[in-house]
Amino acid sequence: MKREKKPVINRALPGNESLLRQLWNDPMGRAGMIGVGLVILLAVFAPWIARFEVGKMNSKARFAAPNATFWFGTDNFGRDIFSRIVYGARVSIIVGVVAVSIAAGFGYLFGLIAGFFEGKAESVIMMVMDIIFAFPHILLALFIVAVLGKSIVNTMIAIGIVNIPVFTRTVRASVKTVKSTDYIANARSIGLKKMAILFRHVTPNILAPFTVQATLALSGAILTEASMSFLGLGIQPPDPSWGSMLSDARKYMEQAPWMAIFPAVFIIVTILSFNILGDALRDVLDPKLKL
Amino acid sequence: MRDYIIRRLLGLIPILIGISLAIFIIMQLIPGDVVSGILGIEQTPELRAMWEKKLGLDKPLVEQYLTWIGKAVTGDFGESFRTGAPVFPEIMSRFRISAELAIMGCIFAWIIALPLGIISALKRNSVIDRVVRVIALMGVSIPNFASATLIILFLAKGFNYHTPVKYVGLFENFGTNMEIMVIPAFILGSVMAGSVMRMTRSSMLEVLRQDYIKAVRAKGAPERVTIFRHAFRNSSIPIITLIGMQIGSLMGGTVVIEQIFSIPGLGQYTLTGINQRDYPVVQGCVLFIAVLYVVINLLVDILYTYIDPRISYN
Amino acid sequence: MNNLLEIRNLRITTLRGKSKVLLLDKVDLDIPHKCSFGIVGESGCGKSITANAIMNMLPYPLSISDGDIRYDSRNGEVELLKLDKKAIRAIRGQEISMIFQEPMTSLDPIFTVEMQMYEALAFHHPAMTRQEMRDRALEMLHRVNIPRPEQTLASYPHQLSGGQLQRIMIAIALINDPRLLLADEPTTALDVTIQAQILRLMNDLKEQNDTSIVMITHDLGVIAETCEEVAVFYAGQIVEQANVMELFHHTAHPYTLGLLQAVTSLGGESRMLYTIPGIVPPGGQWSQGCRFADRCARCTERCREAMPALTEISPGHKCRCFLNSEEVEA
Amino acid sequence: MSEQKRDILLDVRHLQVYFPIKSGLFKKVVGHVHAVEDVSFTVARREVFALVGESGCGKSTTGSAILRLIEPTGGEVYFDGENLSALNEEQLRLKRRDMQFIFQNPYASLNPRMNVWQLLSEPLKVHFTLSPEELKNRVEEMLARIGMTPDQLWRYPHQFSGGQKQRISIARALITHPSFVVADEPVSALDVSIQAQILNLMMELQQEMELSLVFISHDLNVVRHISNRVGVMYLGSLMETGNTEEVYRHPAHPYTQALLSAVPSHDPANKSKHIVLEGDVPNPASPPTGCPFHTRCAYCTEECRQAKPQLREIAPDHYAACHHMIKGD
Repeated sequence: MKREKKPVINRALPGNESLLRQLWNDPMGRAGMIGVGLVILLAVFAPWIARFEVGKMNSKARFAAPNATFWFGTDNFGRDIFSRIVYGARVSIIVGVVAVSIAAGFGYLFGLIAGFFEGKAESVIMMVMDIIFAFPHILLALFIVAVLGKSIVNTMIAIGIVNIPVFTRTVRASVKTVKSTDYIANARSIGLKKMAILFRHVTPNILAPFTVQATLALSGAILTEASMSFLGLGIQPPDPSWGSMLSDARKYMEQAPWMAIFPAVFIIVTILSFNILGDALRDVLDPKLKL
Repeated sequence: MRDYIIRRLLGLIPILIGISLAIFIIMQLIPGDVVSGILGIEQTPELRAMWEKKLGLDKPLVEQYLTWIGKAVTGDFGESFRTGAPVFPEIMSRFRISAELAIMGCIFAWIIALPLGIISALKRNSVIDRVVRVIALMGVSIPNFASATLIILFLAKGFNYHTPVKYVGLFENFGTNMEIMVIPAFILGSVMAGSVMRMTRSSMLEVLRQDYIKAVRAKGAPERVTIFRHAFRNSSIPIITLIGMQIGSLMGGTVVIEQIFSIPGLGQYTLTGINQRDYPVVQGCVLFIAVLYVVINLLVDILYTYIDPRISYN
Repeated sequence: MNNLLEIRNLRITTLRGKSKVLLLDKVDLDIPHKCSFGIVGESGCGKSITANAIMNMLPYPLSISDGDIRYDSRNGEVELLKLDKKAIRAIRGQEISMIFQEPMTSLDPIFTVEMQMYEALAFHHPAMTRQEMRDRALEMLHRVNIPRPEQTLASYPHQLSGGQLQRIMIAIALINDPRLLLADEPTTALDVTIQAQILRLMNDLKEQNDTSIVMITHDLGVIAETCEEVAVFYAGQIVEQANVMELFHHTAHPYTLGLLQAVTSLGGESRMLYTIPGIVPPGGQWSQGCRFADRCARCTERCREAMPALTEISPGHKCRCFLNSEEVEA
Repeated sequence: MSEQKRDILLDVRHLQVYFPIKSGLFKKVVGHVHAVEDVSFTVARREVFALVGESGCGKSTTGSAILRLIEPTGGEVYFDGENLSALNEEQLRLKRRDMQFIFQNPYASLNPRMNVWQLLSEPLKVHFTLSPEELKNRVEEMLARIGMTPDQLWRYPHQFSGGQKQRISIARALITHPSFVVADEPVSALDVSIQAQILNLMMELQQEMELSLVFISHDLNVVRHISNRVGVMYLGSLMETGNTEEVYRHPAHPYTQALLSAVPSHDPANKSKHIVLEGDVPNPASPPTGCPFHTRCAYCTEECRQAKPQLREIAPDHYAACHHMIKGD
């Protein structure tokens, strides 16, 4: 009987260097890397890239259309939109990264416990995850912020909490798949200790779906933050956020459309880039899924 | 089959208890306390004691929870702090509006996504496929509020068109109601459309590779039969699962969309509640939406058993 | 047309990245009427894709780059590769049927056996009534020795065993009395006692009908048990073709000999098994000379430089090897 | 060889493996799959014992249960006089140095994220304290033994062909110099021309390293070639066991007779006369009473339906579990 089973989860990629190269060679992967790279550059070098102090108002230059001084124009307080967008990138990335780290950290731990040790712990963990999952993302995040109070820290915590279940599920499912593979049975038959199996054999093999999930969750977290800020329940003024900039713009849509267009474009491009990168990463890490 | 449904219904109970507990626990985290929130600067010890008694805050936590949940099952979600009106009837009347929006959104999403997803899978790596994949990616990547703002801007600048501000019910004036709802519903559906398109494509591709599809073709089946009777039906299970899960984000999306388009639905009610710290409203809306999500997903699970005979057999 | 099926110069390519890779290289094959014809070879030799090409059902990204396939249908001779979609569908399941390696996955899991059998009839006889279809389906289940046919009709595939499912697949394949049955590794996924059942069934059905069978397998034992004529595939080519007796008793090609020795030495005296060194060169890595050269004990300089042609070395026995004929592939 | 003279290394006594079937909301156990039902046999030093049977007969489960990769439900396994069933997890883990397992599917049994060096050095690091030098020597020595070169040490499994992967699996199992190995269908995932290469390697290594081998296979030709003794399994039970040549020449159990006759002959002039069994193997979740084979047996009598026959010696080193014992050729 010749039934060749394909190896589960991934075919190994020796080293990360070749992973990046593979991503770069894929047109979508390259587009995603460039997009994400640019946003990260904006975030990291915001103080050097921004042309004006971020909160600086200028009553003489209210509603200035894009020009040589104010590249993206100014808003109702005469603040430079370009500078606010640059700092907004910083806020988006920080909120995204912190929230996803919270989610990924807890999700990884819970998923590993549920998948590897099974039994009662698994039942309890998965029940809690199902409960969290029953609340729409944005609604639960809003609810948490409404109760804890509006602040950047609470926004990050809220987005982090709502993203825990998806990581738990991903990690648990991957651990279970890996656990049932022959190479784990093989590791047991060699006489490896349980912990050695967990860290040397299971963990490296679930990194691929985990990384993909993290990339996609980053785009989701940035989106949630922007939505919350748009509704006035996320990042609070005077901190710049793309979501709240867009919300402010709605009142002046007719006279200053640039107030809406630039933040909208940056939100869309950022989320799109992360999604494209996530897709490309999945294709590279898991050729089986590439259809 | 009946056993399966009963089993699933029983399985629902711990989840529902968990949901209500989660909401109750989060409510306990409110900094300061509810009463000072209501009374503001007018508080006197007498008024305070009166409100605490009225809200049952003088009782132990367990009793507070049981009282709340006991009332909730009978449809008593308490009264709004701001208006004093009972919350549950308000939720129900506003839910009708949100449901209309959500259903229209779903219909838009399916009409666009299912055919495009199928075509994309059948013609994979063609120009059509690439275009569809880009559209789908845009769908999942463009936030509701961004596309809504841009569309409003575009309509205003380009056509000097403004969506009606005052909401008119479906049965009051069908035409006006549609005029109000079409654009929001379309935007609401676009995220779902994107993910359903992607899922349809990948699920169809997976099924099209199966041996039984080859066997159906070998029997001399017309493509129409192969694709719809066999391939699409088999690939519909992950698609339906996704749709069930998307109901949650759809309800979340109404919060944003209703705010932008001034539609007095459940989402707007929730948001107003949150902004005004009107806790019975928030608590009631969140509980209602979470339960709704769980119930819809139960229906989805039951739907599976009609599609796939293997499922009810465990 | 003397034969039921004539394949000429068939080439099949696949896409690897953006480049085309040859998988089947200029294959000529004649399947006579009322014949059981064996195609044997290891995985990747091109035997299965040949069958799929006959049905015009090559999966993406495989495609036919050259060649033609003529078939002697009930309504006269047709060129299978030139038929439009509608015409080829009329051939599939009615003139030419196919059964597959994995019976467990070859039936649609969400429909009953009944529906899947009726379907095979309805595609070609839309006027048939339900009762007629039921009678025919039951008759076929009887013929393939399914116990309790009525109950089986109402079953879903997951309720049946692999052996039963393969019988049902055979019943479906033969339900319209096709003239050619393509059997792609029909017993590979089955246990040896179930394999014996299925092979006996196929032999019996062949006696009863005028159907020609093309048996595609990697197992020389299955060939010896069921076939009259055999073609041996290696790396996308036919390397030897003969009557089954001739092939087993007067083996000419070193590869065929190797395959036979590998299995027969299993029962033999020597504790060491006969082995063919190395591995089958995959598509895209074929040399210009004989493709078996690197693994052949009797390889010469010439074998590496030129490709031997498939030539007749005795009546009805063709071989592609310089040991038997000096002829070079054009 | 009679029982007294054999130097027994492995003694399996009444091994039993049941898998619970869970159902319902509270995952209540509603029944058991009787995967292995009261299996006993012995394996001597330097002996190759084959377990043969069709899919689902419990041969692989038996193989895993011997090494406690699956926990047996009942029975004992004595390895070199020591009761493996009584060992705790840590004692068992250390014992694994001396008893290893080779898996069926080389595509799945090698961790895709480890290179050959990691794969081969890991078992040594677990069980020995070696200097880097010794480690390197042992790995390279093993690598040469399986016909591979040191420049392949840094490659990953996906860069090898199926046959090469199985060589690596074998090396990983044998590098600690175990005295006993269970090989579960080690060649059935491979192409015909590669199978012979791997079988040759296994036989050479078995001789050189004086291994005891439990060889699990569904391929009757392969089993005849490689094993000294054989056990034929059906529906979780051992139907017949003994010296391989003896069992193949004079199969006593009707199932063994049918099984052996079902193998296609490799000579079209001399087609085998099959005893074709009717029907399918019963469901191991509800095995039949009496003899497990009675539902398909041509010689079935009332006795067979009632009582389960035990293995009896019918010739020197030849045992069969049948009430009738038709002596066949």
